[in-house]
Amino acid sequence: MNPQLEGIENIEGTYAFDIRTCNRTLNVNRFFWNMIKAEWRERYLKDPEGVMTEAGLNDTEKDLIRKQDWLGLVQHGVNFFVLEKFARVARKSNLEVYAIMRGESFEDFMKTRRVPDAR
Amino acid sequence: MNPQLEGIENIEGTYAFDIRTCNRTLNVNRFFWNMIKAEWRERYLKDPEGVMTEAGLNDTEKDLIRKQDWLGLVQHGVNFFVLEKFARVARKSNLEVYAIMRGESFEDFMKTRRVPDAR
Amino acid sequence: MAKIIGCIGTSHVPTIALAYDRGRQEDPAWKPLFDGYKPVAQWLEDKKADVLVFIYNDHATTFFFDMYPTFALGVGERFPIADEGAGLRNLPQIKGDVDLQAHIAESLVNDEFDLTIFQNKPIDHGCASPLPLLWKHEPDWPGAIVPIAVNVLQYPLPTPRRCYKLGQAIRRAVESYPKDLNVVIVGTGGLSHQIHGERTGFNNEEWDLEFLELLQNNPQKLLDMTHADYVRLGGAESVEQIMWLAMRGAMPEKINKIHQNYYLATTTAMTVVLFEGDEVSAGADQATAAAAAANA
Amino acid sequence: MAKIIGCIGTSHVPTIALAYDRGRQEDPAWKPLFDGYKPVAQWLEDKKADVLVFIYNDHATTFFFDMYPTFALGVGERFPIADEGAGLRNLPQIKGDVDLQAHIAESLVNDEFDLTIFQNKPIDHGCASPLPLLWKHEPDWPGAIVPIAVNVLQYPLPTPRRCYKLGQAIRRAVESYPKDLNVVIVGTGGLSHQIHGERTGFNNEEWDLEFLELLQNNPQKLLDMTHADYVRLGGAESVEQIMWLAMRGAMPEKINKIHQNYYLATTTAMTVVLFEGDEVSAGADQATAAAAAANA
Ligand SMILES: [Fe+3]
Ligand SMILES: [Fe+3]
Repeated sequence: MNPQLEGIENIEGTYAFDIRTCNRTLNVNRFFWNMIKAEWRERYLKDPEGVMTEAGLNDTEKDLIRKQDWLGLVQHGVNFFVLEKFARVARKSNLEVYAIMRGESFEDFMKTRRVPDAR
Repeated sequence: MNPQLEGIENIEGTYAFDIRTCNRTLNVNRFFWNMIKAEWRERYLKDPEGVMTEAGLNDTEKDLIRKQDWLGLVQHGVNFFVLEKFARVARKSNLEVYAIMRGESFEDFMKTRRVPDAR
Repeated sequence: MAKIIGCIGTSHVPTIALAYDRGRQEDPAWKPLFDGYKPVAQWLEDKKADVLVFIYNDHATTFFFDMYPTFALGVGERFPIADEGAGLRNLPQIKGDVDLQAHIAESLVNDEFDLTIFQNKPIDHGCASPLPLLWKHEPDWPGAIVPIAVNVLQYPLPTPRRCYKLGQAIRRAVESYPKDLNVVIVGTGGLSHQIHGERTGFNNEEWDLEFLELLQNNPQKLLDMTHADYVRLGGAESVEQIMWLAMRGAMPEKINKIHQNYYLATTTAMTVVLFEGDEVSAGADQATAAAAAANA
Repeated sequence: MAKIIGCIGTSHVPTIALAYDRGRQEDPAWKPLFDGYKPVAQWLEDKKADVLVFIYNDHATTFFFDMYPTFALGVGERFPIADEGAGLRNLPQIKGDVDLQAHIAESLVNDEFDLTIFQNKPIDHGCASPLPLLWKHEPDWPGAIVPIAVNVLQYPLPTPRRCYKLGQAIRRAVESYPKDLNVVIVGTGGLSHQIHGERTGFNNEEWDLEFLELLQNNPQKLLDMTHADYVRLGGAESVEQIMWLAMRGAMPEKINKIHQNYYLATTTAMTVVLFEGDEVSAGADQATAAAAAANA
């Protein structure tokens, strides 16, 4: 146990991304990371199933992606900052993804913000 | 000046490879590094001029490579350990490259070694 | 000799870049953010800042987890700004200074900081998001960047104390550079925010203001906290505030706040703060530093 | 708890791999080399070594200069052995231990070593060249490797003292791992050789033997030397011997030499040496280490 993370398990709704997690989920993290390349984005949009298979994803991972289950992907061990790249390709803003992870509608989520117009 | 390298300029026949050198020669170092990929090696062997151009090499660099001027390449700022990869593609053993850098014939060079048969 | 003339702490959320690129500078929802940077941009221009040492983090753009560095320093005359999934931004390539970057790298490595050196790679919004708010850049940037990327993504992260020590070593590196340059240290990230998991949207303004106060007057207290403490108090991604500690480490013990803007609009407490070293105490600090160096 | 049962210093020249793969074990020119490893391989088998912490350098294979780390630690259950231009070798993939590697990474980073973490990458001859001479590997390797790559290619390199301190931190990391494992530290490289420029072929047997003596009995003297000193005394590429200092740092103050083989055939003084900690002095050392940790 990394002593710098002592007690983090008591913070609800939070998933520390560490080497152990990353080692288990490197493929799916790479799949999302590759979305920074225009060529990969285009290939994915044309043939999502083919590109997911090529990336070595397992069935659980493919299913989470098909459903765009953002929270499920985070819980599976995907780093948010590669997921964010996928959000661009899926044409979701970060704020929309945040609302989904909280299980709220976008408008309800924005009402909880101080400046709901800052989009 | 890196204090760890103080006095190195007085050691003859030695070329410290540092960040400054590397920044100047990154392209040509990458050209040689790419020789660890079978596909790059094959493409180079089929079309050396095309691959050198694709790698962004300048005329000086191309000429040093055409002549297999090992010492000239080191003096230009190529790291020996990427050059070594090119030696494999050029079908030269390290010992042969060493002899050339010393300006000796291979047999003369091997005579200077304690176990000339260790090849 | 090069000298550090001040430091800037700034958020780096991609939202800033997005609003900037869309020209939202006068939009009522965004104006408080952009206006908050104007005094800092003016100060940089007035003080003729030549170099920004940018302590930022990569967000898995330049680097992927197949090779993730704790501290990485970029060397190059130019760095493209990265496409992070939404295409390229209309900005000039970031400008570097190879001789200065190499000097700082040599100084830090000899000072026992185990850098990764990167070259010829595009740079992430951690640096590129606040940069155009700090420096005018038409047709080109007025000075050079020394990009220093810190791992705040994949645990183990460098400890808060290690980041502070990095800042102290950056000061030694800058002050041993023989050219006359005005250098500003920029620490990026935060303040409070969490953008993953069910706790997404967490903020803590009280802690943010306490952090800013401690940063100026009692940074040692911030060094004793664990990463989990930062996550608890400011949200998971606020742990990146350890980069502000690196900035702080490069400054003298006493610093004066010149400007601060805190704007919590949606999910990140967007903040910019500018400090200068206290002129009176600076002499004493330098004597202490010299004594420490002599003993090392 | 895991414990360090000894350390091995070994050359890692690709020549060894080449001769090995060509089956030159009985060739008169090569037999003295291969025979020199037999007692070490036997010792590893007798002592039931579970893990080799391999302090080696990449030779611009796994890493290119667009991103070159000072210290990089590999995490993975398996690592392929790299093709360095001559094709693949007929060896099983190197075996890892993710939990142990992650623990050591966490311990080192929290101990202020600024690692780069690498995953899922092929490994260079710096590790793979001596490995099959140390461990039988049919059908598979008998234990796991913790690969720790050190930059000895692109200046600035970590200082000799920093490498030694890395070794000390590796000891703390290993000894805080809760599983009972027998761990051996392997430092690779050297001894004297130069393989670039007109000075190619330089050797210095006198210095090599002095280095081995100092390494055992007075390593502090080796820490005060600069990289330029190593280059002058042992040839440019012998500077990689700083990795032996990391190995040495992981051992107690007093160590006993169990075996040594020195074979300078053509251009590199190929050497293998095996040390164990001195049983009598080990207790005192541990007390010192505990006191140092308490004060830190
Ligand atoms: Fe961030
Ligand atoms: Fe080597």
